[in-house]
Amino acid sequence: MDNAQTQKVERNLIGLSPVDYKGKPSTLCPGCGHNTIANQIQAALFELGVVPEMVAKFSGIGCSSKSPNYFLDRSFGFNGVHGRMPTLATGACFADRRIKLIGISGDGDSASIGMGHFKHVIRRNIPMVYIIENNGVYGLTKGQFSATSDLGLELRHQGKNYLPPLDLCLEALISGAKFVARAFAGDVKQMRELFKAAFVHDGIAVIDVISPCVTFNNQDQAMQSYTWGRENESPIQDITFIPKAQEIFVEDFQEGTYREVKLHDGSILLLKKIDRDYDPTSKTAALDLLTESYEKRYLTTGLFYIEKAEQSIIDIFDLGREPLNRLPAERIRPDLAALEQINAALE
Amino acid sequence: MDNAQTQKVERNLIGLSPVDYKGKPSTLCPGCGHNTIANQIQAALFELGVVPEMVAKFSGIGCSSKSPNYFLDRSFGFNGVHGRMPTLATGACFADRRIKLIGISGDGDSASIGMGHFKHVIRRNIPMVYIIENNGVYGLTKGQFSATSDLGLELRHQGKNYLPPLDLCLEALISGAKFVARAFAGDVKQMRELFKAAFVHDGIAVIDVISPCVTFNNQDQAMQSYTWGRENESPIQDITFIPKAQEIFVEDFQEGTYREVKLHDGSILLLKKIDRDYDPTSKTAALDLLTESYEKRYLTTGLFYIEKAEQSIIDIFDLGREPLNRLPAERIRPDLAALEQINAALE
Amino acid sequence: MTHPEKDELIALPQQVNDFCMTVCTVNGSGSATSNNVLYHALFHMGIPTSGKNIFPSNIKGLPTWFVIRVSEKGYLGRVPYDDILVAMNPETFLDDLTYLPEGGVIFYADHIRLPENPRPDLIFYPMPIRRLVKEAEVPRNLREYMENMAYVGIVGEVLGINMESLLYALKRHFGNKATALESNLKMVKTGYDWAAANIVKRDRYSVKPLPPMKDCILTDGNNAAALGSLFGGVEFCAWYPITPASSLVESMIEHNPKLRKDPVTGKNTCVILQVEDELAAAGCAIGAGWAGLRAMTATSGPGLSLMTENVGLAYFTETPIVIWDVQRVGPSTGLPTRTAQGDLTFVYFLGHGDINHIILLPGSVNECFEFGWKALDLAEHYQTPIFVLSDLDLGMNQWITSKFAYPDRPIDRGKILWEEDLDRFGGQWGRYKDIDGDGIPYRTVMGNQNPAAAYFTRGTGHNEYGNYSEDPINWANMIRRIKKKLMNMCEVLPKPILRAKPGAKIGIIGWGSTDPALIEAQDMLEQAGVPVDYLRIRALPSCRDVHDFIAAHDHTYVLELNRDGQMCSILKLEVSECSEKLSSLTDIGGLPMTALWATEQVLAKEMERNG
Amino acid sequence: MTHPEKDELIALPQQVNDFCMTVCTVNGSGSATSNNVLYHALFHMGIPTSGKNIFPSNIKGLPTWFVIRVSEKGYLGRVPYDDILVAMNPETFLDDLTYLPEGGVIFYADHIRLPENPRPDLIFYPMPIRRLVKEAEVPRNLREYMENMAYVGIVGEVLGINMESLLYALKRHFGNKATALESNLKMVKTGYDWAAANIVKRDRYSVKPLPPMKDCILTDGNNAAALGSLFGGVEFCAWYPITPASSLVESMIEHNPKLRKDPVTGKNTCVILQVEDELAAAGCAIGAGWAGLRAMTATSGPGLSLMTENVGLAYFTETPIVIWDVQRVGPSTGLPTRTAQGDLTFVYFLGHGDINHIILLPGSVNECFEFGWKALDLAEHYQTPIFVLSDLDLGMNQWITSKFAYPDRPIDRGKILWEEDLDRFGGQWGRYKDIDGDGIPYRTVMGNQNPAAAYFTRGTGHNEYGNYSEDPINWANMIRRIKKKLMNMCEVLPKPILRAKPGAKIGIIGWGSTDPALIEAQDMLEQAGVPVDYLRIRALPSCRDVHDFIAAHDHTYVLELNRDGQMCSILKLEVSECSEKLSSLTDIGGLPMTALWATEQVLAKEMERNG
Ligand SMILES: Cc1ncc(C[n+]2csc(CCOP(=O)(O)OP(=O)(O)O)c2C)c(N)n1
Ligand SMILES: Cc1ncc(C[n+]2csc(CCOP(=O)(O)OP(=O)(O)O)c2C)c(N)n1
Ligand code: SF4
Ligand code: SF4
Ligand SMILES: [Mg+2]
Ligand SMILES: [Mg+2]
Repeated sequence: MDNAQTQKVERNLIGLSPVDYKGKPSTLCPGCGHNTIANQIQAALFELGVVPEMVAKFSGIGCSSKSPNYFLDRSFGFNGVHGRMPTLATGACFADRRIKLIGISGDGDSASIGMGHFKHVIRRNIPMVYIIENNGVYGLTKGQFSATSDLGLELRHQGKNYLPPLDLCLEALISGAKFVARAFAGDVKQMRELFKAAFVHDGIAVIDVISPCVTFNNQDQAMQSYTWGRENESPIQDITFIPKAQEIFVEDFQEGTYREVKLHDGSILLLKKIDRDYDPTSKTAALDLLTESYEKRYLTTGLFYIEKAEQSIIDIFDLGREPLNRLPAERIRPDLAALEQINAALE
Repeated sequence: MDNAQTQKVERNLIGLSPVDYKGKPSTLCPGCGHNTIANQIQAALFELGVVPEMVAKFSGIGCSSKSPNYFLDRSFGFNGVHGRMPTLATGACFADRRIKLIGISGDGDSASIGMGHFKHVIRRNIPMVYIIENNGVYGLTKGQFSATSDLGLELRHQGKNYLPPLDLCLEALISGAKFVARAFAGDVKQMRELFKAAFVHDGIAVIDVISPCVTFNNQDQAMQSYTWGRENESPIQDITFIPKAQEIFVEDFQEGTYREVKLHDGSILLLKKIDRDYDPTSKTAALDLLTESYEKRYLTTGLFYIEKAEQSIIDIFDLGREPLNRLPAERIRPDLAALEQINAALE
Repeated sequence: MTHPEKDELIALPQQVNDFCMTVCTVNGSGSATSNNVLYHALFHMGIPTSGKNIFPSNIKGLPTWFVIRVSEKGYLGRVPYDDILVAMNPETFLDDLTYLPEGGVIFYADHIRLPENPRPDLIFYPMPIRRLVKEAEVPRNLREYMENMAYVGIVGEVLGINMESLLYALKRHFGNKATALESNLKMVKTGYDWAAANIVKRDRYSVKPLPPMKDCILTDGNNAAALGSLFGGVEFCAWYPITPASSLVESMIEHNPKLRKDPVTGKNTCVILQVEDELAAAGCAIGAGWAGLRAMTATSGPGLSLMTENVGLAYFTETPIVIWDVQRVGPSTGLPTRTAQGDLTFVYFLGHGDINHIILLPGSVNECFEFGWKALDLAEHYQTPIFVLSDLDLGMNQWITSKFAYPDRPIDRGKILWEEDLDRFGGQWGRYKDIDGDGIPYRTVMGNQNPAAAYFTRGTGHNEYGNYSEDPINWANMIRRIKKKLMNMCEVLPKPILRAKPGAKIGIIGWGSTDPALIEAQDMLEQAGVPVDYLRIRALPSCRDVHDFIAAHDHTYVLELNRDGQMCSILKLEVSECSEKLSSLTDIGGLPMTALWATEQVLAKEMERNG
Repeated sequence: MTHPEKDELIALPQQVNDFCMTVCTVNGSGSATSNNVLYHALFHMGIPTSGKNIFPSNIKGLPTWFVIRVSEKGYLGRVPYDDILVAMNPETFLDDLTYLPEGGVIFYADHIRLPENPRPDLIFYPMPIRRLVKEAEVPRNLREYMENMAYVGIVGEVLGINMESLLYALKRHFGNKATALESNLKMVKTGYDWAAANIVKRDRYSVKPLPPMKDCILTDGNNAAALGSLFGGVEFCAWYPITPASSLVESMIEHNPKLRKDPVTGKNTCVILQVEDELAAAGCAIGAGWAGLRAMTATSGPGLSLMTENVGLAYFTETPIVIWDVQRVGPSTGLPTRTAQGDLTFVYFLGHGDINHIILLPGSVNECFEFGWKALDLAEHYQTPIFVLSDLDLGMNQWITSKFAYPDRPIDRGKILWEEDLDRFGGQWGRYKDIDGDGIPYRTVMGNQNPAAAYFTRGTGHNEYGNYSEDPINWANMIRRIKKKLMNMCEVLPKPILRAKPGAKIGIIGWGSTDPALIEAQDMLEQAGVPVDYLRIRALPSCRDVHDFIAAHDHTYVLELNRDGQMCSILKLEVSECSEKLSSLTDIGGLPMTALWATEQVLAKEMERNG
């Protein structure tokens, strides 16, 4: 299968070129997985034809959290403090509901200091794409263990890790995430398709991207290294994102080998079975798969779970369609009569 | 079945009477589930014949977190700040490895502000009994929603809860807890047996106790009310704790209806099947059961999961058997020769 | 039990509309309603009254006191004694008695055992509470509650509170819940009638109606702050429950649906979100403030401590947020249900690195309303966190205050640029450029579609365009500009209020909820021959007026409810050339200040100072 | 490219053992090793030297500077210019050139393009780095790294650094890694030989060996603090990584296995635990300190902000913990890899409610060691959090310091009671009773089996027995006693160090890592005819000596690396009667202080003051 969006084109649907999606030059280490992710976010948004001004970026602290600076220079960005990215996004999401939020975090940022917020932003189903650039290490502080570091991993200055890793996809699933996926920086096509799907998903979409830290945690045996990933990756599907306008045309379509998932905006995610048939709308299936891959130590990737939420938090608060941050003063200050009523009631 | 420990006796194995396990008079509301829990902790420890001085109590802030004051007056206790109880216990556990730690927390304390620590104390497998007195509400601050409040719950001053609850047993399981159970304050026998098992378990034992707040969240339809609990409780086993010294004598023993779980110190947990056979050593079984009961909205209780850990964190740090906090000065200050070596290396 | 002879006592002068009464109950028993009814009835009679609830950090079953002060002169601070006791709690009875002066009065539920030898200088009125309730055939589950309504009737009758005013107060409380109103009214009447028939008044305390208090309302500071914020156009509030700040946000939740529907679309215009902790509350407010919503949070000491890192982020990224700190007694969890002014130095220096903050200090319920909307304006105008320090006494107790005044100026959104505004700047705009020379840069917010609008906000070093910079000179310029921006503010903030006395050479300075005590103390001092001028500071950093006040007086005492004399310390910094003219007087026990304490302290110090 | 004529320059005097050299590279290129080799070689030659790494908050590829100052007189502060540049980074080359004075020297990798018209007053030495590396047949993946070793040889030769000292330094670095030593040595030699053969020395800078520095060692403050803590018997350290504090704990991790095996059992006696965040780090340390372990944590500004609530808990429960704050530039994330003294007022007032803290202020690497163990003693003795404020400059840079001295007193565990001790108290013991009148209560810890030992610790109001109390008088007594306990400490804390000059009427005060700059400034001021006495404060609250110093001088300048003059503010509070004698001089750009800046500032202010 080979469809138009994956080909290099000069201009997208809305007439923008890939440069319009670029950020500042990266200052991360050459080869860092985080750079690949930044590139694929650009590619995905370019291919989707999203207006950069309609996106806002949020991050915490870490090499990973720097990366929003390296894509979408035309989007607003807020690089906050360590672990609190979800809270910034939560507050901002009510300001202009048309804006799509992307949060970038690291494994230290989300699985350690930010664990509580990670859980609760999911529980609130804040409409955003939540990407964890998971390298199993603290990059920016020069190579300490994170909560996703492999058991038994050895790092300079730190010794040996004696604690089992947390699986952030499981964590997301348990807390109610309705879009849970994992990608691997060594597999860009899948990553990009997942990003596109996440982007049109209506609610929080959590993507745990294994993103090797070439400087501190890329030994061949390390679970988050390129080598280990390449050798142990086991994608559950071959994923193709089909924008809503487009006809589905699948060359080697065979009965039973594909699943179609209809996304919120009408686009379709075409999931081609790889080893076994996998139903991404079953939470139990996802739990079982992830528990198994955790215990047997292989790297499952793909879309683990997807479900449509009944209502977004913005609906729950019953906000108008106009951006709240643009309402003129007279629509946010009650009138004198209202105050007089209040006063009267307190007399 | 009816065995000795559940009968009221005046003196236990070590010659203490129930009063020796008492705390200060409770200042919680009469009928509060937390009082029941405090009573059952006393009962369990009395029956186990634990020396009160060999226990230490930890808690955060909340009505629940006050309860350690209401049992075991002869044990050290530390009532810290909101949500950080696990950290106090973590630091303290290295001081005297002979002491058994009990942590008491609330749903606000553990599922909201303390979520990160809850996850990480489990991941570190700190040897302690971690009891959540879960009433689905903030009691001490007078009735706000917690992260375990039922979807759709209505509370005075707060309106309606529009967020799905978190399941703390699932959360514990996913993060690597090797003893996960749920009890209900309306079912004291089961609670007590679980407490005993948790107490002899070698590593963290998480028990989520549904403990109604009679003042703010005990309407009949509320998931954490006595009425709802009584109507919807579905224990998976009938549990009997058999201390290590004791012969197992089961009157109505029938092939296939019992499971025996051998605990760390040689005691045995006898699990009588109720509806279906349930294997508490299978993580997948636990995940499936909890996911199902969450989705179908009934209250499963019992021992969901138990597994022996390979080593405790104290073994990992290779501490001696003598309490670290009693080592005399000369064993914790390196000698002059050591300093001279250091100086020489830096010359 | 023997009562002292009637005529022994009659010698003391009558006290009309001037006494303090404390109702001693246990919490969770429903006494709050009864006490409020008594209190509102007095207010309805036009008598200046204050009501303070002194309650435990617990839900049910522990001692609680409700203190009503009645003062025709309008002195509404706490007094350290009780003229009248309404004793419903046997546990504290003996101790409660010790607060009564000679001639004091005790209404007590007659199931409470009196001491063996009761003080002969006191007047005891037994109340057959349980019998009255039984006779009234109250359902069993309401009995404890109704016992409280019974004393309302009895005490009301003996003191001379109009039945009409009691009815008014009951109506105000029960609104349109007709059956509740009826049964409560019945119980009050039963007590009233019983007292009229059975109690021979032997004491000297009573009330008389006064002309209605014009333009006054009765409410608590947290409700006022909530309303002030809603009228200030707050669009986002994230919070985490904590005493004594919870009721501020809960009042917002209550009023929000009515007050804040968009008149055009009928949709909501204010989001109130309970989040997982205070780190999140601050973080969410910052996210919202950054994205162009008028954003706030409310908390108390422990929560504030948790917001520290985020406050630094807001300060340095120049993101507007308002933080209400309704103070309670610290350090640590401290006394969660007691009042203090103990967070001032902490807030002043809150955050690692070089930092400085604006702090508003409301001293009345009315100011809670006013500073509610003003804080939002200031935050957006100056693009910085604005702190408002209230306290438990001000926030949770009922106060008489003048009617809320409608904001006298339009909402100030500060230097926000929208699409068309940016064009005006012709590409010259930089997020942190000081274009106007006032230190305040222009900002754009998320959603602005102008391709020049977006910038990358960060808590790390950044240059005028928001780009990352480790350049030393840039750093110094950036944080010096921020300081300048905020120092420029002093004169714009609410000015201190001066209450002068002729011939005063001595000054006293106070802030916040101690105002009534200090007003009274000032009068007491004058009577004691030590006239003092009283300045109430309403914002920090302090303005020129404060400096001038201190400079103009021989000596100035700073009185406050904390251990360390926190305002005094700050003044020693800000007005350091007058350091030696400042003395600190502090009281820290969790209760509101009393005029007596303040007076005695100043007099003692003056004696010392004058040799 | 034209070089200026040789004899034009020869006019400037020779500068032997007195210059500043900056090596400009990119980070992650391995230049740290080369720079340390150069630096250690100089140390080995007996020449007083300081080495400062000025690096970006990033892992690889951004500009980094390593500044080596050589000063026979022992002035080791930063200087604001470079006599010698070793230019390896084309990106910053032009800018770097601007820091050179007349006669300055540039060693540059010859693939860097010189400016069109290079300044004629500079001396340029091209270095054929890439060619040398290629000829040395270095494996491709090591080339970038080896380029750095090449300049070590070249620069070493031209400056007159002994090959023997270079060898020593290489050995010190590579220890017993023989192949690494060999290949690096080879590269250094290649450079050395090439320089000897090809460079005609035209500049005036050189080094000459001096007698070995007796009893001196070379290390960084974080390593010293780690060792000091381990020799102080620390038993528990919880931490969360953060620059510039990480290497403190990482040094502990390195030394712990060797130093802290129980001599009796061979088991570990110190637990170092990386936890999920700083809230946990503080919480764990408190749990451990409470349970009777000597406990600590180390962090920097953002982490400290997150510890705020827990610090209040430790303060009020009187739990001993030590908190190292290795300061970096704030507010907020600020400049994570730059130095500052900006957390002082924050720490002083850290925590809501009334609170006061003890702060130790090491000013040298040696003091980092000393305060490492002393802080643990103080914490346990006074049962309170002890803060030690170091900074990035002190903590992460290499300094020459005197050898670490073995603690001169036994470990002080404070008033801990074990089973048998309690019996002595005959039931009179209460956790918070002030038995000795010094404000310090006795404590028991978890595990004590005496039935009277246990108590319930809480951050809420408690009485002398640890029981819950909301009593106002109890509260006031409790927190006043805590304050008394800590105020008693002032005179026990490390005393300030006075460096006097004859005839000085002016004082200067400094603290922490600015010591070398201020020592030099003091000498410069003397030469400029303004002798000043210099007092370095080593702890807060300040003791009588500080008061006396300020009182004894006409005027005192407080010089520090922050915006707000934080030490000066605190002195204005603590020595408020002398407020007007204090002036604040501040520098805040993230770089260490220079003597030149300090001197100019004081001179300017003195001019102002005198007319
Ligand atoms: C409160 C706080 N604590 C610690 C730090 C130091 N810090 C910076 S980045 C980081 C960890 C980053 O790890 P991760 O999130 O996995 O990102 P990575 O660099 O690996 O991409 C830490 C601990 C900080 N900036 N703030
Ligand atoms: C930092 C902080 N935030 C808020 C509070 C106020 N507070 C006290 S108890 C509590 C919630 C308690 O709820 P939960 O843990 O469920 O205990 P419960 O009272 O229901 O047993 C809160 C928010 C606090 N003490 N500290
Ligand atoms: S240190 Fe690791 S995570 Fe950071 S930029 Fe380099 S490779 Fe990436
Ligand atoms: S308020 Fe609720 S949780 Fe608290 S003591 Fe009362 S019943 Fe228990
Ligand atoms: Mg990482
Ligand atoms: Mg609860």
